[in-house]
Amino acid sequence: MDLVIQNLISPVVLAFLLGIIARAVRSDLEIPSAIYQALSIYLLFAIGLKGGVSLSQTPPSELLGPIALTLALGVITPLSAFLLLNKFGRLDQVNAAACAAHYGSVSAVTFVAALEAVKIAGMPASGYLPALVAILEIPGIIIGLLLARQSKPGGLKTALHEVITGKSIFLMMGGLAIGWACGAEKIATVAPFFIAPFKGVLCLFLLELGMVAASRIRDLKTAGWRLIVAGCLLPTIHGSVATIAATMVGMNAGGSAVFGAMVGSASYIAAPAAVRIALPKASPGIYLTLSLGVTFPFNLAIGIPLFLKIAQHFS
Amino acid sequence: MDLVIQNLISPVVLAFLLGIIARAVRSDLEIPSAIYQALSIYLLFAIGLKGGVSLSQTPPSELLGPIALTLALGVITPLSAFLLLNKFGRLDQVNAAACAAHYGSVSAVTFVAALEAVKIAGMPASGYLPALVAILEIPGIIIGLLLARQSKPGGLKTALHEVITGKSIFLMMGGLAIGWACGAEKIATVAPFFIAPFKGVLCLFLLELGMVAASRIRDLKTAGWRLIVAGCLLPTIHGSVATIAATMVGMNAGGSAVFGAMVGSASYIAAPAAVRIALPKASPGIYLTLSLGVTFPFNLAIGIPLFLKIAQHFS
Amino acid sequence: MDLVIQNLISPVVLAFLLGIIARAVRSDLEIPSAIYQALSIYLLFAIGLKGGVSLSQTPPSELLGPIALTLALGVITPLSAFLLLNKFGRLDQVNAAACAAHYGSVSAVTFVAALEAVKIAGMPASGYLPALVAILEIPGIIIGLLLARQSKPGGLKTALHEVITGKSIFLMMGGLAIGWACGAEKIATVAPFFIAPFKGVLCLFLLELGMVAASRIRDLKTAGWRLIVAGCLLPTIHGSVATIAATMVGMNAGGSAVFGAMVGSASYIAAPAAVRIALPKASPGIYLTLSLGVTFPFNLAIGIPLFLKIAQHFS
Amino acid sequence: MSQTTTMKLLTIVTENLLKEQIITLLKEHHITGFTISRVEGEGSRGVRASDWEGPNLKIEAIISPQGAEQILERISAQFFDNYAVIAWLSDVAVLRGGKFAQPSQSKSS
Amino acid sequence: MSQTTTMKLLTIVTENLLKEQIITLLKEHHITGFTISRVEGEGSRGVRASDWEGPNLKIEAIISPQGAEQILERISAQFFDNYAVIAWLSDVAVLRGGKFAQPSQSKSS
Amino acid sequence: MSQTTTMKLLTIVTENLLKEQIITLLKEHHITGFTISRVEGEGSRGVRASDWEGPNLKIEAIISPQGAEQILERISAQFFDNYAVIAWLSDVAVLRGGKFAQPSQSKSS
Ligand SMILES: Nc1ncnc2c1ncn2[C@@H]1O[C@H](COP(=O)(O)O)[C@@H](O)[C@H]1O
Ligand SMILES: Nc1ncnc2c1ncn2[C@@H]1O[C@H](COP(=O)(O)O)[C@@H](O)[C@H]1O
Ligand SMILES: Nc1ncnc2c1ncn2[C@@H]1O[C@H](COP(=O)(O)O)[C@@H](O)[C@H]1O
Ligand code: NA
Ligand code: NA
Ligand code: NA
Repeated sequence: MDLVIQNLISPVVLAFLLGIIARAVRSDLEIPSAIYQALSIYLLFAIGLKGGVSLSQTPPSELLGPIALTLALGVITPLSAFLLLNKFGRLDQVNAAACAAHYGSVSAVTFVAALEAVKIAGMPASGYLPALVAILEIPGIIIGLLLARQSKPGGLKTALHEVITGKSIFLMMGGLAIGWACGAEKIATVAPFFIAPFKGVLCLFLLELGMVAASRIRDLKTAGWRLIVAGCLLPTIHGSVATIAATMVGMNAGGSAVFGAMVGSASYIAAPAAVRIALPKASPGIYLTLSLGVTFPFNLAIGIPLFLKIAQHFS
Repeated sequence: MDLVIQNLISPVVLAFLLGIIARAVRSDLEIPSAIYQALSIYLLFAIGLKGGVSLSQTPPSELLGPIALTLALGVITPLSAFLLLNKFGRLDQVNAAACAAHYGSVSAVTFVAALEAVKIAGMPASGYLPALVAILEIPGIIIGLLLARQSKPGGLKTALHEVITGKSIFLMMGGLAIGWACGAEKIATVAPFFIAPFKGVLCLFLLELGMVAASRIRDLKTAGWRLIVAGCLLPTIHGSVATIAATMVGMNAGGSAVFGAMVGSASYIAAPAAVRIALPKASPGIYLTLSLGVTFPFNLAIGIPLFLKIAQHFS
Repeated sequence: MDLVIQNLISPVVLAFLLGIIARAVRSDLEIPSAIYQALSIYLLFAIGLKGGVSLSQTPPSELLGPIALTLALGVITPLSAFLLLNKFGRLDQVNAAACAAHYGSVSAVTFVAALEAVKIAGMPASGYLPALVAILEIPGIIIGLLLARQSKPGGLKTALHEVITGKSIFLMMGGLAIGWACGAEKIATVAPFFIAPFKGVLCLFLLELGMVAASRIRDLKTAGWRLIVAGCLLPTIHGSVATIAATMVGMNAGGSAVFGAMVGSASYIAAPAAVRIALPKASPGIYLTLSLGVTFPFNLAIGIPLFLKIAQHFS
Repeated sequence: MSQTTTMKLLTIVTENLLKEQIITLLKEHHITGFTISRVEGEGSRGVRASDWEGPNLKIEAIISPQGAEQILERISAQFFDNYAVIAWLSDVAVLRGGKFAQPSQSKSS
Repeated sequence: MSQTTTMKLLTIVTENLLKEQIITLLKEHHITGFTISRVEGEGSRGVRASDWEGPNLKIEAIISPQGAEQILERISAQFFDNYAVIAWLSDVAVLRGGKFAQPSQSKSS
Repeated sequence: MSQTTTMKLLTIVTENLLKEQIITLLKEHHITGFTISRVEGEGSRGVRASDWEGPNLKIEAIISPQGAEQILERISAQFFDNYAVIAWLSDVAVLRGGKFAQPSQSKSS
């Protein structure tokens, strides 16, 4: 419990809360769209850079286990999400598939928040995790779209192109490649911009995300209790399984918890764009509300400390 | 005199001057609106954060005197401003009231410039002052609106809501709360973004403010000499009185000077929005010209060093 | 060769490459226009600030030689560019003159990349070079416009006003003046914003520049091989001559190489605006493709290491 | 097959401050949607509140011809005297005019 | 001397996602150019993909009256059902109407 | 009570560079105001100066029908050949048409 509170009282989480409050009291605060995009570009590229540097310092052999596990979970989690949302959540096939694509993919911000939390808890994660984020983004979305079995002719191909060249993956992979090619020493020259202020920028980003999530949270009424429960169950199940599995392939405690948060999270950046293209009939009112309005705050508040506890226990 | 020049030759003041020159030579320089808003959001939130951290380190008992003084001056200064502008400045009731709301409130940038000046002069201010800024913002505006005695039905209430949920106060209060809740150690993680680059961001902001002020300064002709004189007298009187009073409630010399600058300043962020809503008949051409075109540069150049001298004398 | 590769594998150059790739794979990545302008404002102002501080530390006598050389090359390079492009490149008079204005002027980004490269090579340049950038910007453009001999009545005067009050020169000169007036100590207060993150910001800027250049590179087909060859010859000739001359007026090796890159570069910020105003009949499809699509990447990859080698040899 | 209907395009240019109030007014007239652009402007009345309030807004809404002039008049009555607001109507042709005639008839999300 | 021609102004408001597809469609109809503004909006269908996708776009193109309704119908058929898109036509007067009638007739660069 | 007047809406899309010149031209014709949006565009002439110059501008002004075509012609004569500029006119209905007919009649600030 103390861990939960420790995790919650942080600039990043409170900024998210402040964003929610801004909407609740009908403040006229708004982050201009150009700024929101700039913050996203910065964050994704910086995550990539940092990951690339770590990757350049990691022996490839150490990566085999984690990568295999990531791919496996990238295939399994959209399937389980589809089943749960379709059977228990009572979503029709298209909408369940759309959500499955989100749960199979990753929320970069949850990932970063988890990185923070393990650092504060004194159990830093291994540096190659951002590479896994990029790997996990893609299969989840593909499986999700396949599950819909009725995407437009050529829809899957367009959607795949959209995912891979889409700015989210493109920036993260680009940053990863540059960080890897340049190595720690050369990246040090851009560190005062991309590394040091990172958490502060994340703070502003979460302020805006809080405002966006607030309107999603307002939509919860129409979502129905079954979906809300599903939106809490999925990260709990996916995240716990992933955390345990991660300790088994030899990740350290911190890394396993972050890996759990990653797998347990639902994308709200890369997946929505791809789903919108390939499954236009799926309702953003459902998949965005679930991923951003339920699962994201759930992970911030409960998921991350839970995965940390599990990781500590199994390591 | 030397103090004045020392105060003027600073990146922040010169950036303001550069902005004025940009307009004077008709340069095509412009800061995109989205960037201007981002800079403002950053500055207000960062001021709050810093204040919140200091607040968390200040024993409440030490705050009683300053808070009481702030509230008292928040009521008195709009009244004196109203009288001076109405009698001497020959403004009609509505416009005098609109200006009174501005002089009762605070210019956050003047506040920050004063903080800088006292630091350079080797007399750092106590850290809780940003909390006083937030407190001072509100009564001044309310009194100002009441003075107009003809705001639209419901105008005062709407305006109050506008002030409190308005983005300026909301961001500063939000930052304050987060800074206070997190404390120094956790805020340190976002310091490379919110604390270290603060003065540089302020520099860019003042570049833009200089350009805005330039068009205001051009309007001075139509304002008439009486208003210009009033725009210099008000900060001098308010600021001197406040500085002396602050030394009496036990603030240190630096803090007293900054407090003087705060009280002597006129808002051009929170107040204009509230006044525009509640007193649409008041002319922005008057209240913005006075606060941004006269009183702000006056304080930068003369007010702040004057209050410093006074504070040194009375401490 | 190793130097070339060392120079190319840097965050800044790779970011430029990433921008080109983004367009090649048709990624939907885009930097909002407001952000691009903010980045430019930041970079130009920061270059000026840094230069101003160095200027305040340089004895005037040391500047005479470099300034004279800069002015001389500012007159010579547009003439040689005009001749080469008109005779060899087969451009008509107006277009050759428009390009000449670009080659007479400076690319600020090439300049900064060269500064980086010499620093990494362990041969830091003297600090007053940004002042020379500002000096070099202007004569080149004037000569270029005169060469067209058919600018609209008043066109030259308007264009001159445009160049001098144009935001590029204005920001750089403004920064220079502020840096010079404030000196190292006061500028240190804004260094965490304007100095430390500089290279990181440059990285983002080059990401965008890469995307812009990509569309230029696509236009190369229509440009014809003669122009492409000219776009490589001009920086080689101008840059080599300038590097050698710089060693002769007593600049150190690093400074000479940077000076060579400066003179060898072609403007794509200040010059295009001036040319567009004064020579509307000249085709941006030619002068932008040459300066941004050919000469800029050429200098990044080949020019800068070449000038470094030459500088080392002649110093 | 071409079955366009003539509707009215209502365009309002206003200072940012009035955004909520004008949208509320429009919704009272059961419009089905609107589109907002951020614009700058100069008019007879000179300056607005402050830059921090953001630039002007241009609000465009396709509305049915019946209520059109009435909305225009309400905006005029309510805002023209005290605020920087102007508004105009023009004719446009749309397909499936029904979509714009009644409120919220096709919620699909 | 006044020789204005009547043309059609086609206005499309769409979510950002469809930008390329709609521009491709327009180019298939040989339009000579278009102008895009970034806008926000509210409609009958509620939310769009996500903020990260950017705001809505308003695409305006001056086109010749002949093909106008046909383009409108294609847009309607292709996008109206599944995406947040609306479109309308209005009459405008231009000088040198020829410029807009055929594709790429005056490349000057 | 509905007393709308028909006015002309002049729309000009231009590269950023010409902003001052076009506003000056408009003011010579005693327009009472204008609204500017930042837009992007593609036309027959291809590229513009540079991104640093900023995107295109769309300038809209409600003007009286009398002078309308004349302004259009001046813009055409002065800019069409060398710059990326297009312009068009359309009919709009406003309330209190008088406001737009004469220059600066109601300075209230
Ligand atoms: N004649 C006009 N044509 C187009 N827009 C106008 C016109 N007059 C005013 N505007 C716009 O309406 C806003 C308010 O105008 P005003 O109330 O006259 O100051 C201005 O900032 C412009 O954006
Ligand atoms: N009646 C309307 N007038 C103007 N714009 C509209 C209208 N209805 C919808 N829009 C715009 O079209 C977009 C998609 O609308 P919809 O498909 O109805 O959700 C909205 O986001 C608005 O920008
Ligand atoms: N047919 C058109 N419809 C709408 N806007 C256009 C059209 N043609 C050109 N434009 C706009 O006008 C600008 C200049 O066009 P141009 O001079 O033809 O290159 C373009 O960048 C577009 O923003
Ligand atoms: Na997941
Ligand atoms: Na005050
Ligand atoms: Na040059």
